[in-house]
Formats: sequence, structure tokens, C-alpha cells
Amino acid sequence: MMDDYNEKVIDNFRNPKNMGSMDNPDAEGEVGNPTCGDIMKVFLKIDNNIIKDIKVKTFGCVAAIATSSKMTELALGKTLEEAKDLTRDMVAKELGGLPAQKMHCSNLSVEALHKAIDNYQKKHMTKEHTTD
Amino acid sequence: MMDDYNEKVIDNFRNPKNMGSMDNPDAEGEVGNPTCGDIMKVFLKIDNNIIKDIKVKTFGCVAAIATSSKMTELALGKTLEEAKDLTRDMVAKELGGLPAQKMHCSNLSVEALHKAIDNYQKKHMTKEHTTD
Amino acid sequence: MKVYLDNGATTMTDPQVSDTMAKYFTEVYGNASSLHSFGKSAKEALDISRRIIADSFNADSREIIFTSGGTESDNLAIKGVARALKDKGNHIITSKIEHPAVLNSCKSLEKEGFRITYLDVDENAFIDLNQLKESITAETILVTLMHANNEVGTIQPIRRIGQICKDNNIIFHTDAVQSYTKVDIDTKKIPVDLISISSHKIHGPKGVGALYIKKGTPLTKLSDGGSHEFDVRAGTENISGIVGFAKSVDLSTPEHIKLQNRLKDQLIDGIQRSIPDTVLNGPRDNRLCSNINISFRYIEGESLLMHLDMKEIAVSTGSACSSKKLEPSHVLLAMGIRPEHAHGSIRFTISRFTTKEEIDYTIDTLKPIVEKLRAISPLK
Amino acid sequence: MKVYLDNGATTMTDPQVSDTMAKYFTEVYGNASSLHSFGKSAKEALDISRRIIADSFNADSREIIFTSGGTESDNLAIKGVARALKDKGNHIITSKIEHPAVLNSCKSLEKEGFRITYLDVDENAFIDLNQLKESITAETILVTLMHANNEVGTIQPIRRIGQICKDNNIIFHTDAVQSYTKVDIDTKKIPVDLISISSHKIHGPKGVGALYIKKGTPLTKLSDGGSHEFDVRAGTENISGIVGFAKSVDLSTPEHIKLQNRLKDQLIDGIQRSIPDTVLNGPRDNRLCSNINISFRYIEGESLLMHLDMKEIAVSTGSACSSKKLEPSHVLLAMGIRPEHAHGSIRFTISRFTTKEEIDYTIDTLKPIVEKLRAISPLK
Ligand SMILES: Cc1ncc(COP(=O)(O)O)c(C=O)c1O
Ligand SMILES: Cc1ncc(COP(=O)(O)O)c(C=O)c1O
Repeated sequence: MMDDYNEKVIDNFRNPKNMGSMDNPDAEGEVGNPTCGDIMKVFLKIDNNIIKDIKVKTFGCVAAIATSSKMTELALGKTLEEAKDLTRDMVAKELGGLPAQKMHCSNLSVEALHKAIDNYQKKHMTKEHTTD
Repeated sequence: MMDDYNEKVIDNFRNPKNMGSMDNPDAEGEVGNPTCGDIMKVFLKIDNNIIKDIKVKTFGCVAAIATSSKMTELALGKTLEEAKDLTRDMVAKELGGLPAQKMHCSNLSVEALHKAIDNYQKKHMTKEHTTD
Repeated sequence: MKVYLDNGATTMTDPQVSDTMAKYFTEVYGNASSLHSFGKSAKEALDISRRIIADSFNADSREIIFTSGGTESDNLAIKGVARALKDKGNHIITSKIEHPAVLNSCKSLEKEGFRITYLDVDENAFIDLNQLKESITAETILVTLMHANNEVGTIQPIRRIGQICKDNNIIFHTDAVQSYTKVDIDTKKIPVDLISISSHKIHGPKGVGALYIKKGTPLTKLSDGGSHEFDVRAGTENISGIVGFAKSVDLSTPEHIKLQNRLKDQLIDGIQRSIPDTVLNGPRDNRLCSNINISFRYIEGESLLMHLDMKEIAVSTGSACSSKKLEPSHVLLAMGIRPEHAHGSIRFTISRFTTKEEIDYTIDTLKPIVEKLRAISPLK
Repeated sequence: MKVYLDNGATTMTDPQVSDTMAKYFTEVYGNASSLHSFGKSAKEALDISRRIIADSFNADSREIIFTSGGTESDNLAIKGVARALKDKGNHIITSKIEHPAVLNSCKSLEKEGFRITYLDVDENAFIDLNQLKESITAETILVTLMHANNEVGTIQPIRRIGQICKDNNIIFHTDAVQSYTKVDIDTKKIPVDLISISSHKIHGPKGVGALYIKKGTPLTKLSDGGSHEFDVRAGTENISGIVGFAKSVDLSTPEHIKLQNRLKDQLIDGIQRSIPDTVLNGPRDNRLCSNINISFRYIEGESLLMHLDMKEIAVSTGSACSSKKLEPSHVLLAMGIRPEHAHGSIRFTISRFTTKEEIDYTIDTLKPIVEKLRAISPLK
């Protein structure tokens, strides 16, 4: 059992990658709510079914920020289908593990990513329909 | 409330007076029992209704020994009637007080003195009767 | 610069305190119950320490019981009185902002059949004296309300609380763990029956506390064993710890309170001047000299805390993320503070060792961190 | 020469222990629950200390809970298990020679509706395994029997006791406060569920103890509050004390036991050779290396103790006069020792700091004192 953050988590928290907003994203996805204390919003640039750029804005604890950052690194360059296969556990594993109580509440960024992709695919399908 | 022995009690315990046995006492008196842990035996030499000599043997704690010693000092030279007026409280007071829990169990030497006097007076009365 | 601003959690043991304790480890090490001189010396040290604590409450020595800390004092007071008076009534009044030692003692008494009223507090964490009065029933046996709150420093009007309890013939316990040596309680003037205090909050050693128990207060023992501490609390007395506790009381002076009040104002004003969207949680007046609690909007407390830690500034937070229960501070919620603001709360607790320079450094360090975290926040 | 022979009551804190503790007062003073680096350092020290104690029992770290001492450990174990299992049964087995922390915990459970069997002991204070077996009923939920007795040093056969409990699916608690570091308990080999220990009996600081709780043992908390110590014991951890406790465990070696056994034999033989009418209370074998208990016939213990004290020798006595209850030692009485002999009992408890010269001095000093007291005794 692990009670504390490991070095890798702290490192990712200290120097998070791809944090912030994005001008004219192709898609956005948000999860969480202020009450529980973790909110992540993901922005994507998608080109030819591939994630060309990704940014995340995170309100949350050390784990929330570290997992957000790690998620962006894992997602960048992947196809949408590959990105949809990413899981919380994969993010946690890449970080060398998370304290038990942080696994479920703060490790939500993958969900935000999936939401963004869903939003993109819905919009895209709608577009296809209308231009059809 | 006093929990500890005062200096006077300790002094009297350290250098008790009139302790030990006596050859051919005119009277003896014993109180206490081994179970409760305090036994005092008083020996008297009586001349002309006056306590001319007194000794005490004591099995017991610091308070038992200190009060035994102090009792002998108070009794010596007194008439039998005066000696019978001695009380536990007078002994305790002369010693500057005793811890509460020691007042009743270990401060028995006055009783031994009174018993010795009683024994003496009974014997004496019996003698008077028989010689009558 | 290492800046310790978590004195509400625990304090550095004053070097003068640990120096004083040294002798009681290797020289005066007897058991205070022993009859020999080693025991007598220990007993003397115990008696003197008890007198120092008693004096601080204008109380009698026999009204002070040493314990292992504030938690034990709270448990002993609350469960001890409740169990002693269970034939008289089964109702206890407390508040929603008490320390877990009080709240969970009450919860555990609920399982034993007691009924507990948890008083509300206003936006500054003050209880409502009318609600207190209205909550009292014929069954009420105990009121337990803290003197000063550990999270936001609110000082309750315990004189008036005590008077209400006295008028209704109800025992009044106050958890004064945070206020002790900072706000006086004269037991001859304030009607209070039990007071919990803890050594490690006032630069004494950890693992020692005390309970003031007004003469005649009915109390059932919590820990059985020998007849130590006037037969109220069993266990070989922790002489070195107790001596250290008393020394820490001796060392506290009114000047320390003035100093802390100045530093408190400096920190509150400094933050509010240099960082927008910050809110002081709790009152500005009737607040502990040592407590500053501020919500930094749009960011989460644990992250802020960890960034400050990297700059060697130690603080605490009311954020859910820092608690195992994953709920924000029950105190902030009871005050009606919105969860997202509770998440962004940071508690700075100063001490007599805190300096003006440390406060300056803290304000300067906070600004860029808050900006950085806000820049990545979806709320801003 | 100052001779401290009351190590059964408490011990000198080893100077190496107090030196080790120093840092945890003024440097590593954080609260182990805090998230910042001050808290982390404290937590590390706590973890390391826990591992040291766990290793001494060949146990897992999570099976060790720190408390404020042996008394609290006993209360937590006994009341904690009884209350957790009260729906399963209401019968507890203990013995007549337990420490008051155990006996009075049982007495207090009697008031809660539990039924207690107090096992007899033989003339050397050993319990009878057959009586134990026969006492077990379908209602029996807990057996609590001490490892080594504090007054006469008798070491009970806990392996066989534990096996009987295990065979009957009953939880077994042992108070090992006196035996800890002197008689090993390997929890992988001896079936025992809870073990109470105390720091101040082994040259650690006062005010710290621990309880070994085998994984899975049901236990209700005694003190409510924060979720410290795996949510079994609330209260800010006494880091300096805990570090000191662990250090005292680290410092104890098998050589100390051999040394003490030699000194024990020297004292027993020396007294019996030079002073007539003396009786060793308790067994000669299966006896703690540190304990010598001798009755000096015809004299009373407190008086002998005080005379020894004037010669700077510290001992204790089983005499009624030394107890507030004014009854002789319940242990000696349970062993069938006549009250007048119990009154004259003196306990000499040695430590690794005791020297041969101190034992010689003690024997030489005893002789004239005993003679003097016997000369004024009406029993001789
Ligand atoms: C208000 C209050 N009560 C009780 C306690 C518990 O005290 P201790 O840590 O000494 O058990 C604390 C501190 O943790 C506190 O702040
Ligand atoms: C056998 C035994 N159990 C329990 C205790 C109580 O331990 P503590 O003094 O640490 O509370 C003692 C010592 O007093 C003891 O000798």
C-alpha cells in the first residue's frame, strides 16, 4: 500500500507538460465538478484522425495535475482510436503508481480526453450528415 | 491533604526511642494482627501509679514505628490516668500529622498502651481482692 | 529560508523546553508512585508542573489531570461525563465545527444511546447562543463547545456559553487545545467544568496533554489500572513530558500574542493587497492571534501547499484532497463556504518563533505560484 | 553509592536514547499527518520506529500501534476486543496475578455485562493449563494472561496458552510489559493475537507504549478522533517518544540478559547466605532475568524499604503499607503466601546498568538493617 506520492508523480506535478488553453481547438472535453475538487478540461487539435496537439487545464490536487500532464504525453500523436484505448490505470502505471485514495477521484483526465474525442466524433458525424 | 511522611515522622522512624523488650515488665499490652500488617507490643514499669519505664516492639511501616516511638515519649512519666487520656490524634499531632491512610491502621500504639494499663489495673485490682 | 507556518498542526519544541526535560530522562527518572527518593523527586517534579498548569487557569492543583494529549483529554471529558451521568439524561450538545476528537467521541456515544445536537455556525464560525438555549432539554447533561477553532481561529464567547450552561445546571466542557496560552480562561470567573489542552501546540513535547476538571464534576475513568492522577487516569506518569509541558506554559508571555497579532495582520493584508480573488475565512476580530485562513479562488489547496513546500514553506489546507475522506473541511462547509472555495483554502498558523521576514518571504513566494496555478485552472 | 533496584517500576532512559530523541524536539518536529516536508520527515521517523518494533516480534509494520504506555495498550486490547466481539460472547478469562491495568479493565467490563474468570496460580505464580482449558466455554471470546509477572518475575508458558486459545478459536492477549526485550515472542511461531509493551520499562522514555495486533483481529477504538495509527488510536503521534522507544529496543542485546541473570543469582544467593529467615518469592527457573523478590520474615517491607532508601538503595515492596488500598500484594496472596510474609516482601529489580559492586553493597547494607528491625519486632 502506498500512502504518499512517489518521485515521478511529484516531478510531473512540478513540471507539468501541455498545461493551459488553446486557440481554436478542434475539440474540448470537461469532467469533474467543483464540489469534489477536481476539474479537467482537455483541448485537442486533430488532423487526419491523429492528435496533433493537446492541452489541459486542471483544477485539482497534485495527482490531478500529474495525471493530466502524463495523459497529454500519452495521447499526443495517437490516433483517436488509440487514444480512446487509454485508461486511468495506464496513466497511473506510467507515473509509477498513485496513493490508493487518489486513484479514482483525481485521475480523471483520461475521461476528459475521451469526452473531447466523443465530442469531436459527434460533431464530425453531424458535419458529414449536413454536408452530405 | 497529605500524601507523604513529613520530616518529623521520618526522624522519629529513623531514630525511634524506647524500642525493644523489657525484663520483668509490670504490664504488657498488644494490638494489631499479622494480616493487616501492624503489630505493637507495649511493656511498662509502673511505680506509684506512674509510668517509670516504657518499651515498645513494633512490626509495621514507617508510621507504625514513628508513632510507637512518639507514644512512648508522651507516656513516660505520666500517671496511669493521664496516660489513658492520650489519643491517636495527640500522637499524630505531636508528629506534625500523618498521611490520611496511615491515621487508622498504623497509629495503634496508644491502644497497646491502654491495653497494658488495663491489664495492669485488672491484675492490680485482682491482687487487691485476693489480699483483702 | 525554511518557514514553518503550520503551528496549528504542531509546534517546534522550544529548545528551553527540551533542555529542561533532559534531566528527567537520565537523572530524575523514578516512578512518581515509588516510595524511595528516586520516586519522591519525580513526584515533586510532577507536583510542581501540575501547579504551573493549575495556576494558568487560576485553579486548584487537584483539578488538573495529565493525559497523553488533546485527543485523550477530549475523549476523557466527553465520554467520562456522559457515562457518569447516563442515568440523569442522554442528551449532549456540541457544534458542527469541533475537532474530530470531539465529534467522533460524540459519534461513538451515539452508538451507546446518547442523542447529540450539532449546533450550526454562522459565516464566521460563531455559534448562535439562542440556538444553544433552545437546544437544551431536561435530558441535556453536557455541552461541549470548543474555545477557538483549529481551522479558522474563531474564538467562541465561552463566558456566555458557560453562563447558559450554569443557569441550566449542565456541565460545560471546552476544547481549548488551540487557544491555550493565547486566550486566558480564569476558572474562578468563567463558569466552565472541563478544559482540554495539549502540550505540542504550545512548544511543549508531543504526547502530553491535560484536562482541567472542576472539583466535584462526575467523571467515569476511560483507562483503568493504577490509581494515578487522583484515580482519574491510570498509567505511569510521563514526567519528562509533563515537566516539558509545564515549562512551555511558563515560557509563554502576553508579548508573544501581540507579536503574533502583528504578523497575522501583516500576512492577511499582504496577501489581500498583492493577490486578487482571495478571501479570509473566519472573522477578523475574535480570532486567534496565530491563525490565518485564506481561500485562493480557482485553485486547489493541496497543489498550492505542495508548491509552497518546494519553496520550504509549510502550511496546511482544508481541501478534500488532503483528507483521507476526500471531503473538504467540515468546518468551512459548516460556515457555508462553497466547496470550490473550501478546496482552495490554505491555513497559515504562526508562532512566537515566526519572523516578519518569513511573512514577507511567504507573501512574495505565494504570488507567482498562485498565478501559475490559476493559469492552468479551468475555473479562472 | 546510589543503587537503583526498582527497574520493574521504571528505568533510567538510556542516555543514547535521549540523545537520539533530541533532534525530534527541535528539528524534526512536524506532525506526521502533515503533507509538507516537516510532516514527511516525521512520518519517516515514525515508519522506521514502527518497523523496529515490528521486527522484534517478527511481525508486519501494520500490526504495531503506538500508545501512551502499557496501561493504555492493555485497556485498548482488552476493552477493544471485548466490545468488538460482544455479540459473539461475553466471557473473558484472565488470572489473579495480572497488573491492575488488566484486572481493572476486566472489572470495568464486568459492569458492561461481561463475565470474567480469574484463574488461580500455584505457589510460584504459574497458572494451571488444565484450569484454563476447563474454564473455556462457548461464550469465551478473549483470554488475557500476562507473559511475565511484574512482582515475582514468573514467566508463563505462553506458547502453550496461545495454542489452547488457537485450538478453541479464542483471541489471546498477553501483557508483555515486563518481559519485552528480555524474553522473545516470535509471532510467527507463538500463536498470540495482541501483545502490550511499554517503553519506560526498557530504558526508553515514559509516556509511550505499543500494542501488537495480529492482522484481522477485531478491535473497537478506545479513543476517537483522527485516523492516526491505522485508525486504531487517535491523537497526534508522539514522534520523539516513539523514536526513543524504538532506540531502546535497538540497544537491547542478549548479553544484557546474561548479565542480569548473573546478578540475579548473586543477589539471591548473597541474601540467603547472609540473612536467615528469608524466602525467595516466585520460581527460581522460568523467572525474569531482572526480578528478585524476597520476604524478610518478622519485619515489614515499607520500613525496610525506607531504611534502604536512607542508604540510597531504591527497591519496592508488596507490603500493604505501600499501597493505598492497605492490602498486601494481590500477587503474593494469590500465590498462597501468608499475609505477614507478604508484608515483609521486597522486590529488587535490576537492569543492564546494574553492577556487581551495587549488588555487593546491597547485600552488605541489608544485613544490619534487617537485624535492627527484627530486634524491635514483636514477631521475632
Ligand atoms: C482543537 C483541537 N482539539 C484537539 C486536538 C487533538 O490534540 P492532540 O493532537 O494533542 O491529540 C487538536 C489538535 O490536533 C485540536 O486542534
Ligand atoms: C505487567 C505490567 N503491565 C502494565 C503496566 C503498565 O504500564 P505503564 O506504566 O506503561 O502504563 C506495568 C507497569 O506499570 C506492568 O508492569
